[in-house]
This record gives sequence, structure tokens and C-alpha cells, in this order.
Amino acid sequence: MLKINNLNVHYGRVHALKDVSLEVKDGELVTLIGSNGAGKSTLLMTISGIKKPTSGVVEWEGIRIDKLPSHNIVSLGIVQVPEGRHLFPKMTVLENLELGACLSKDTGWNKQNIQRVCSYFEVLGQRMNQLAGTLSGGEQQMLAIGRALMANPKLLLLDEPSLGLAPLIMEDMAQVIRDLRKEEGIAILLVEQNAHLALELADRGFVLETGSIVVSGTADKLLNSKLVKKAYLGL
Amino acid sequence: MDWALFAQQVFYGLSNGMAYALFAIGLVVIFGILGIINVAHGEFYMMGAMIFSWLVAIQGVNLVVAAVIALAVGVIIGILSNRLVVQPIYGKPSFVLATFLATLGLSIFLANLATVVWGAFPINVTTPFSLVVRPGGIAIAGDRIVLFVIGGAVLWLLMQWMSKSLLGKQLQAAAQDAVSARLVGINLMRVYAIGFGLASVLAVVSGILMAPIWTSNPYMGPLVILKGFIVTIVAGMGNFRGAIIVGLLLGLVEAIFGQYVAVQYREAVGYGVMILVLLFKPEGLFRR
Amino acid sequence: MKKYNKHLMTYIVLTAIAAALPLGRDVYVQHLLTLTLILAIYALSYNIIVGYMGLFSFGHQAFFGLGGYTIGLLSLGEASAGRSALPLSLAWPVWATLPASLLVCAIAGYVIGYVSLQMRGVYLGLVTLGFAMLIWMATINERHFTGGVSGVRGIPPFELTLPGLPTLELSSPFSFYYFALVLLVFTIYFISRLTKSRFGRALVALRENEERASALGVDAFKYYLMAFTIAATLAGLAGFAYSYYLRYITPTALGITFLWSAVIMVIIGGTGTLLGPVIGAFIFVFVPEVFRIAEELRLLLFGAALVVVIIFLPQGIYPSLVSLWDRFILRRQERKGIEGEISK
Amino acid sequence: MRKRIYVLVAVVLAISILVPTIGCQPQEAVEKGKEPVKIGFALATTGPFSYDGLLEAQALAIAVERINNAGGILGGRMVEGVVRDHGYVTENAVTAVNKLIFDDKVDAIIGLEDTALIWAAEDIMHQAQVPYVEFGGNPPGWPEAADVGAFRIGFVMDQLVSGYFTYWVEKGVTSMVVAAPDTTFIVDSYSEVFVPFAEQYGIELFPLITYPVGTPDFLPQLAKGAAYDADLFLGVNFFNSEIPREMMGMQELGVPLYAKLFDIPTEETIVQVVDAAEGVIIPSMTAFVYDDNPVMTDFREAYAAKTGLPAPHYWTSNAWMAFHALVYGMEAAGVTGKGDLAAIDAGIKAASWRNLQGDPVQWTENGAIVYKNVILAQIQGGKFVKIGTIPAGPAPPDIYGKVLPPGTTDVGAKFPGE
Repeated sequence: MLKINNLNVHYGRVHALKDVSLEVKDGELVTLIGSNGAGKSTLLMTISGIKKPTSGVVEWEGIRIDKLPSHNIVSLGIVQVPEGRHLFPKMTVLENLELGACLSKDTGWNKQNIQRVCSYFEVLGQRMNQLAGTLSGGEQQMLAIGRALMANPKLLLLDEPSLGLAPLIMEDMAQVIRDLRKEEGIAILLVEQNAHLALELADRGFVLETGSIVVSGTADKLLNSKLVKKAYLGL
Repeated sequence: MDWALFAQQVFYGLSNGMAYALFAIGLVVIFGILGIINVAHGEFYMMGAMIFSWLVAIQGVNLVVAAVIALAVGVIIGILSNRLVVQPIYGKPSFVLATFLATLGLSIFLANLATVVWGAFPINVTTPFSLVVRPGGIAIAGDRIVLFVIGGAVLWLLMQWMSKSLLGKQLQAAAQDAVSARLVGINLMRVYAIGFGLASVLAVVSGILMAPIWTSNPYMGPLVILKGFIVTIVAGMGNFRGAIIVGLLLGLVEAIFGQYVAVQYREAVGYGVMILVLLFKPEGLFRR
Repeated sequence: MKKYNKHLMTYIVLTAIAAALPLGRDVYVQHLLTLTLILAIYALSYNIIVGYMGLFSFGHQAFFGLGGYTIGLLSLGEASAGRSALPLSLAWPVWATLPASLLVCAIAGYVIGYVSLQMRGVYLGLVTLGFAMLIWMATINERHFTGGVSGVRGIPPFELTLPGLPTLELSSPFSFYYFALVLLVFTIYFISRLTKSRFGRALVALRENEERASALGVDAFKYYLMAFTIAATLAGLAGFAYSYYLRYITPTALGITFLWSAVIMVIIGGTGTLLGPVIGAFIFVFVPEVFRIAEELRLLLFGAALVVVIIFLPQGIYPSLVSLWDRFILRRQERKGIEGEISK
Repeated sequence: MRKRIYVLVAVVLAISILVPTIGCQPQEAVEKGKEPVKIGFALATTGPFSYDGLLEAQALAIAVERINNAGGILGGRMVEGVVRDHGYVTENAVTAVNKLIFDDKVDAIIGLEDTALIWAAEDIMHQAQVPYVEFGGNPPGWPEAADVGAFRIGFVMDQLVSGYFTYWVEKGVTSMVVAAPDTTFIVDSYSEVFVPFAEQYGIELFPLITYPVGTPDFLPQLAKGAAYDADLFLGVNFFNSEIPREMMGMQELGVPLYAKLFDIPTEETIVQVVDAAEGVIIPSMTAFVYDDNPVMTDFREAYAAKTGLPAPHYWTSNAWMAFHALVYGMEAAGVTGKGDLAAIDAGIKAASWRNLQGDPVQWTENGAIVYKNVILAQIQGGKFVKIGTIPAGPAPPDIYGKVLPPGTTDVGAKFPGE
């Protein structure tokens, strides 16, 4: 489904991504691990069309999307949950969810969709009219994922969903990710610093270091790789 | 204490304040969404007033028709300005400063264009509402009542549209977080175009409503743009309800200060308040 | 050392060309050139805030005007009697009015900067604008002290008498041009030394990333305040020259039109460059004059020209010229390289 | 770093090439004694004051054409008018005057219709020995007696005001609101002119600074003035675009007797605004408009023939007057006066005023041509009607340079009910 070939991205003179190639297949959960500043978020932003690559190809279901504007990419079914949630803090939970579905015009269907989101995150259902800025960190993360689900994604790009969450909530979140995959068949590209969690969830993984992919393979293979063990699992 | 005079000043102050609010709200929209100062906003307002006045007073066109034409031209000017002036430099480094200069150039251009087209002579419009009643010795002019009624209605509709409609919410979303607005699939360029169009409609509406009260000339824009800045800042960025309250208060305070303290420094009040607000409550007085 | 010398040589050549510019021209062109140099000093001072500090200030015109007004009020003397409604006759000579006006601007810059530099972005711009408008209003209204809207008339010509030297009197645009040139060269030299100093590097670091620079121990507020004060003082220097040149000053000099001119000159020329503002001042003075072929349309054309320039060269003219030159040189070098290979 | 240097040199060279192209005009060889007399018109053709400047330029163009059709001046030399814009900005006025003198090489200058503009440029014109005629707002005492070759056509504040006071005192007015904007020099003159006269005539004066420094609506200020409840509300203003608003405000506030100190721009506007207000009285400082003056009759006819419109009064007729004073003066002097200011001075003062017999102007001590009378016009039934002539009164003792102590003009000091 998603195919990235020899992607290069620059920030001014900084070469942020160097010849990155990867693939996410239908219904697969792929994780991208790497330290801070390795270029993980840049990769997601490039897939989402926020950042334009200097060279390389991003393909989605056979269509080149690296030149498309971000809203077209969302309408193709690639939705990102950005790092640090990036909600609309001065709007209510409901409004945030509605905006998640702003590309669909069918409001009746949207209501169903909101119920679907609430079935994953019950807390949100209780806080529909609260301002998003006043939610707790975990609730905000739920809302961010919920907002992304409102767009009916085929591929979900999750950027550090566990960041700053208590371990218990982190576990909940992991469960939701599993459920999403199982029940909805959504492909997920998960970016995580918490390599343990990520590799536990994922089918396959990539390790990104200073803009290049250094190791890739199945989750098991990565879990057993020396480099990953040493650098990311702290073993 | 002369209460009739006090009431008169309150009436004048509030109606001036309504004008400030109506004018400033468009600036607030653009400032909120794009984070830029549109120096040419005063000229959008001027174009609205001039087109309307010229059509009504010189060409003898029906009020409503003239207003519709003025609005249509206003929208076109707004969208063209966005397309031709702001969008080409959007996202470039020093974007804010560059748009500041670009819109400054646009304002010089539009004011002089209006002079070439209509001349710099002030045009005065009288409407069927241009009459005065004097209950209790207070002069109440019909045009000011019209300003209150239509202006209030426009502001109310705007607030409703902003908070209820999906498009209005998209505008708000773009104002609050541009990146995540793009990530949920909002077409930012379209939102900016809509925002600019909306702001210019509001400027034109305020121009049309003010034309019978203030008369119109090509250089009326700079006279209000500074008031707009004050309102935008004191209210807090992107805050519509705050802008309306601050606009009304500004007009009121100026009138009362001019009457009872020092008329030659009435303008200073606004700047003084702006400085104090920025220093002690930089997020604005009315944080939602 | 060698590089420094080469640099110096260029500046000497440039100064020489600049010195030759008014020769043989009529007074009108000399006047425009003199005005350009004075406004260039003003633009350079504004560039310190906008270009080197990366901050907004919409109140810079206040310092320009304050510098001018200080001269106006202090230099009036018996000679101006009957030409001014002001009761002042202090008749301070140039060597006293110059430090006085610089001091007034430095103090004003320090105070306004101290209060407003806690802000950033557009907010800083508007708070400084607020201060400038208050000063403007006071100038208009306190007419017993400032002359009101009619301004200060009858400022004596620039006359500098130093012991052991002949009296220097500048009463024509031609002679004033060279005085302004000296001031401009001094300003450019001063700013170039400033930007190369530790202080200047700290400013650039702050501009690029305030948080990181602060984390590294740069006291942002202190540096900003210092730079703001310097910028205000230099604006006062420009106001000083302006006031002595026109020998008449009105509240326009601290009104909003002088903000627009500063913005136009600096951004059109190129922010953060040493010679961009000078080119900007030249354009600001000369382009409306070129448009005098159509007197009624000249501002219309000027407004349109501003928009066009900023759309196509959002960085300003000078940086674009440099990169254009870059490309030209590169292409030539490439060609040379190819030719070299062929000949081998 | 090196390429930068090249760029710099290239730019400076470009500048030095560009500079001489400005201000270089091909000089045509003309037979000596037949070259045109060039007269520079320094007017505001851009900016908020262009409503005056463009009309003035139009009227002056008609005047030039008419003189040329009649065979020119000084033995058949044609007159050539050169319009230069100053936009009502001081340093632009200096630039425009420099352009006119040193680039266009004019023989004389007309224009600079504001105190600040003439103050900024007077020295340049005087040093270049170019005669100049000013026809706009004037501070009392200008031109100075020493200003040879500098003329002023129009009103003198002190005479206008003294005539005005005489008139209103006769009508029984004992208290007066004087409302002036805070952006013109009138406020300054206020203390210098109005206060001494008011003392002299025993009129109670309510000073009021109104009008915008960027205020779109000054009705709160007018309401304050109206509340003084004086016998007469006198509006003093410069900025024409405010006049209709001011009059509308007077109407709205129900001020019984309202007068303006100066003329108004067009009859149409004013009538449109105050059609029913019989109390509104406007003095005309361009007295010719309503007088049977041959020059002004010419003006009206020439303007109507050219444009099909009624002649605009206000500064426009002053400009017309200034132009004719200048060309008749040149004729009388036998020279253009450039380089010989004394000649033009004598010429203008001795001009036969061949079309100005019975002229309503007079010379003041300092060499200005001012109107002898102020014409009062009232709006009656939608038309201007001349209701009387006020002879210019004497100047008050020592009005200029006498600065009243601060606080004299403290606005609101006498506010009733406080």
C-alpha cells in the first residue's frame, strides 16, 4: 500500500532524511524506532504532505502522493496523529472530533463515527462538551487518536502515542492499537521511542538513525538484533 | 453633572465603538488565522464606503443594490489581494514582515487608485434613515441606529457561523493550530482565502454602514486602522467576542475621556490601554 | 589580515564612488542624494532591530523625530527671532546639540525598550507603536513647548566651530551631502564592527534561536535592550542630520509615515544586511521621483512597485542581487571549468 | 565575500548611471527672447489633499492656456506650467521645489498651500532668487517685510477674525465656541488671534479642540462644544473632508447658529448636507466668488467653458488669482523676476491690475495681497445667498510672537455643569 523509495528531505542545509525506503502493507503494523532527532517525525510529516521531499517517491495504492497537498492525502485515507497531540485547545471534544471528519459531508454518518470512537475511548463520551485544552494528557492522546479515526483512515500514522503517559494508560493505549488493527483492519505506522512497546505491537520494524534506515526486519528479528538491544532496549 | 450630555456621550461613544468593533473584527480574523497584520484592511473598508457612496450619491443607485455591488467588489478585492499579494509570499522566511510591507504597498496602491477613479473629494450619502430624534435632549441619529442594528446582526451572525458551521470551525481550527488543521485534512490555502474574503466582506460592511455617518474619501482607511490594531491586541488574538466588547469600550472611553478629562488626549487612552494590557496581560483581556 | 585589507579597500572604493556621485549634478539631484544618505542612516538603525535582532518595532520613528526635535528646540537662538513662535532661545552650538540629541534618544530608547522588550513578535511592534503615538500626540498638543503642528521653524544652519580649525558651515545640499556621507560611513563602520563583535554574535544567536541562546547563558533581555538603545541612538543621529539639513521640523518626523518609510527601506533593501538598507533608502527616495513622469499616479505606481518587489524578492533586493551574482559567477566558473577541460 | 564586493560595485555603478538620468532633460534650442516663461506649480496631486491640488492644477492649466491664446506675456513669450506634487508633506515640498528650480528651471513658483510647506521651502526659493506666490493657509506675519519677491494671495487670519468679531458683536453675540482641529496650525493661531480679539471685544470664548488625529468621528467632541450653549458655534477647519461631517453634526446636535470661518469646497456638498439649516452661515475668504470682479468673472467663464461645471471656489480661485498677479507683475516689471527679485517685487506692486479694477484686494504692510472684505453667505432654500460684506478689521496689537501662558487654552476649563 504505502511505498517509500529513496526519500530525501532537507531543512535548509540540514539533510534530515537520506535515501529512506520502506513499505507498509495492507493491515500491517509497522514501527519506526529511533532516538530523538533521527528524522522519524520528519518522515511522517513528509508522508502527510506537510513537508515536501527534495527527492524520492511516496506511493499510496499505486498513486504518487509526495506532491499532493496534505488535505488530499487525508482524503486518500492516510491520517496522522502528531506528536504532542496538537489538538485544537480552545474547542470542545465534540468539535475536535467533528473537525477530524471535516472532509466528509455526511453528518448522520459522522454521528455513527463518533459513537465508534467513543466505543474505543469511553472517557471522551463523558467529556464531549469540555474544551480540549483542559483534558488530561491521556485523554488528549485519546482525543487525538479519536480525531484521526473520524477521518476513516486506511493507514494511521501514530507519532509517539505513549509520550508522557503513565504506564497504566500506556497499556490501555496499546490495547486500543491492537483493537484497531484487529477489528478495523487499519494499517498503522507507529513511531515510538519506547522500543519495547513498539516491537511488542508491531509485525515489522525499522530503525532510523540520523536520517537513514540502519536496520529493518520483522519485530522478532529486531528484538533480537544487537544494535536494537543495545541502543533502544537498554539491555 | 449634566446627565443628558453624559447620555449623549455614551450614545456617541458606543456607536463609534460599534464601528471600531465592526472594522476590527475583520482584522481579528486575518490576524487570528494567518498571524499577520493586514495594513490594507483600512483600504478594504474605504473601498466599500467609496463604492457604496459613489453609487448612491452620484449614480443614484438604490441603497440595497449599491450595498450588494459594494460587497461583491469587496469580496473580489479581498480574494484577489490574498491570491496575488499574500499567498505568493506565504511560508517564506520573514513572512510576517514581508506581508506587512506587501499589504502596506497594497494600501498605498488602493488609496491612490480610488483617488484616480473617484477623486479625493469626500462623498456624502444620505439615506432614508438620516434623521434625528431628540428624546430628553439627546440627539439620536437614525443612521447610527442602523449601524447598531445591522452591525449587531452581522456580528451575531458571524459569531454563530464561526461557532456552528463546519467552515467556521475550520477557520477557528486553522487559527489555533495550523499544522494539525492540515493533518485533519483542512485545505489551509482555501481557509486563508475564505478568511481573507470574509475579512474584506466585514470591512466593506463597516464601510457601508459608516458612509452615511462619516462621509467617505479615499484616505479614510488609515484613520481607523490604528483603532483596529488596538482592538485586536487588547481583546486578545483571534478573540471575536472580546473584540466586540473592546471595540465598544474603546469608543465609549474615548468619548467620556474627551468630555471630562482632556479632549486633545482622547486618542492617547487607547494606546495607553494597549500598552498596559500588553505588559500585564499579553494574551489579551478576554481569553476564552 | 590580507582579507581585512581587501575588504577595507572595497569600502574605500565605494566611499569614493559615493563621494563622486553629486559632482556635476544639479541641486535637485544633490538634494535627493543627501536625503538618501540621511534616510539610509535611519534605515540602518531600524535594521538593527528588524534585521539583526529579528524583532518588530513599529515605534522607531519616535527616535528619529526626538533627535530632530532636540536639535530644533536647543539650537533656536536670537537669529531665529521672529521666525518662531517658541519662546526658546538657547542657541546651543552643534557640538552641544549633537550629544544632547543622541542622549535624549538613548534614554528614550532605553526606557521604551526596557518596558516593551518583554514582548515578542507583533505584540512588541504594537507596544512600541503605542509609545511612538503617545510621543507624537504630546508633540502636537504641547505646542507651548514643541511648536505644535506647525513645528519648529528657523533652525540655524549647521555650523561647527572647533578651536584651531576654520568654521565648518553647511548650508547647501552639496556640502551637507559630504557631512551626511561621513555620518553614514561612520554608521556602517560602527554597525559592521558591532555585528562582528561578541555582542553582535550573541544577537545573531538570539535571532536564530532565542531559547537555545538563553540556555547557553546569553541574557536575552540585556542584549536586546542594549541593541534597542543603540538603534534608537542611531535613529537620533539620522534625525539630527535631518533637522539640520531641512532646518525645519514638524511632527510628521515622528509620525506614522516615518514608520512606513523605515519599513519600506529596510525590507525592500534586505533585512539583516549592511548595505541593503542603503539601497532601500535610495529606492525609497528615487523611485517616486522617477514616477514623476506621471505626477498624479506616482504613489499608485510606487505602491504597486512595492507589492511586486516583495512578491518576487521577499528577501529584499540586496540579497537577491548577491545570489544573482553568485549564480552568474558560478556559471562563469563552470564554463571556465569546461573550457579548461576541453583545452586539456 | 568577494562576490559581495562585486555586487556592491555593480550596484553603485548602476546608481551612478541612474542618477544622472533623473533630472536630465533635452534642452531645445529656442530663439532668444522667445523661450517660454516657465511657472512651477507646487501642488498636492496625491494624498488626502489632492481634492484641492487637482482642481487647482486644472484651473491653472486653463489660465495658462488662456494667457497663451491671448499671445503670451513679455512680448509674445508663451507661458508653460509645470505641475509638481508635494503631497502635503514637508520634505516632499522641499524636493518638489528643488525639482522645479534646479531641474525644471522655472522662472517662478506658485503653490505650497500650507504653512508648514512654505516654511520648509521658503529659504530654498529665496536663495535661488525665484519669486514665489503662495495662496493657502498663512500664519500671521508671513511673508516678512524682508521677503522680497515672496507674495501671498488670500486672507490674513487676523483681519479675517477681527472683521468677523465686529460683525457678530453687532449682531449681539456675546459668547462663542471656537472649534478647531488639533492637526492644523489654526490651533496655534487660536491663542494668538482669537484670544486677544475676544478680550478686545468682550466676547466670552469657549475654545474646543475637535477633529481627528485619526478619529473617524468627532461628534463626541462637537457634542461637548454644543453643550457650552454659546450664542454662536464657530467652526474653524482646514481639512475639507471633515466639513460635511461637521455640518451634519451641527444639524444633528441642533446648534442654532453655526458659522464657518472659511469657505467650503463646493456649493453642492454643503447644500446637500444642510439643505434646511437656515442658521448656517459661511464666510467666503475667496471673496471674489460672489463679487463682480473681472478676474473672477473670467475664472467662472473660462472654467465653465472648459469643463461645463460651475467654478470651484476655495483655494482654486485663489490659485487663479495668484497666477494672474504673477503674470501681470511680470508684464509690468518687463522681466520674469528670476534672479532679480526686486524687479518682480516692484512689478507686482505696480501692476496695473488691468483686469482688477475695483479689485477687492489690498496690500498689507508685509507685502501680501489680501481681500479687503469677507463675504458672508448663507444657505437659503438650497442655495448660497450673499448676505453681507464684512470689512477687514484692524490687526490686534502684537498678535504674533505673543505666546499666551499655558493654560489659557485649556480645553474644558469653562465647561458648564462641572
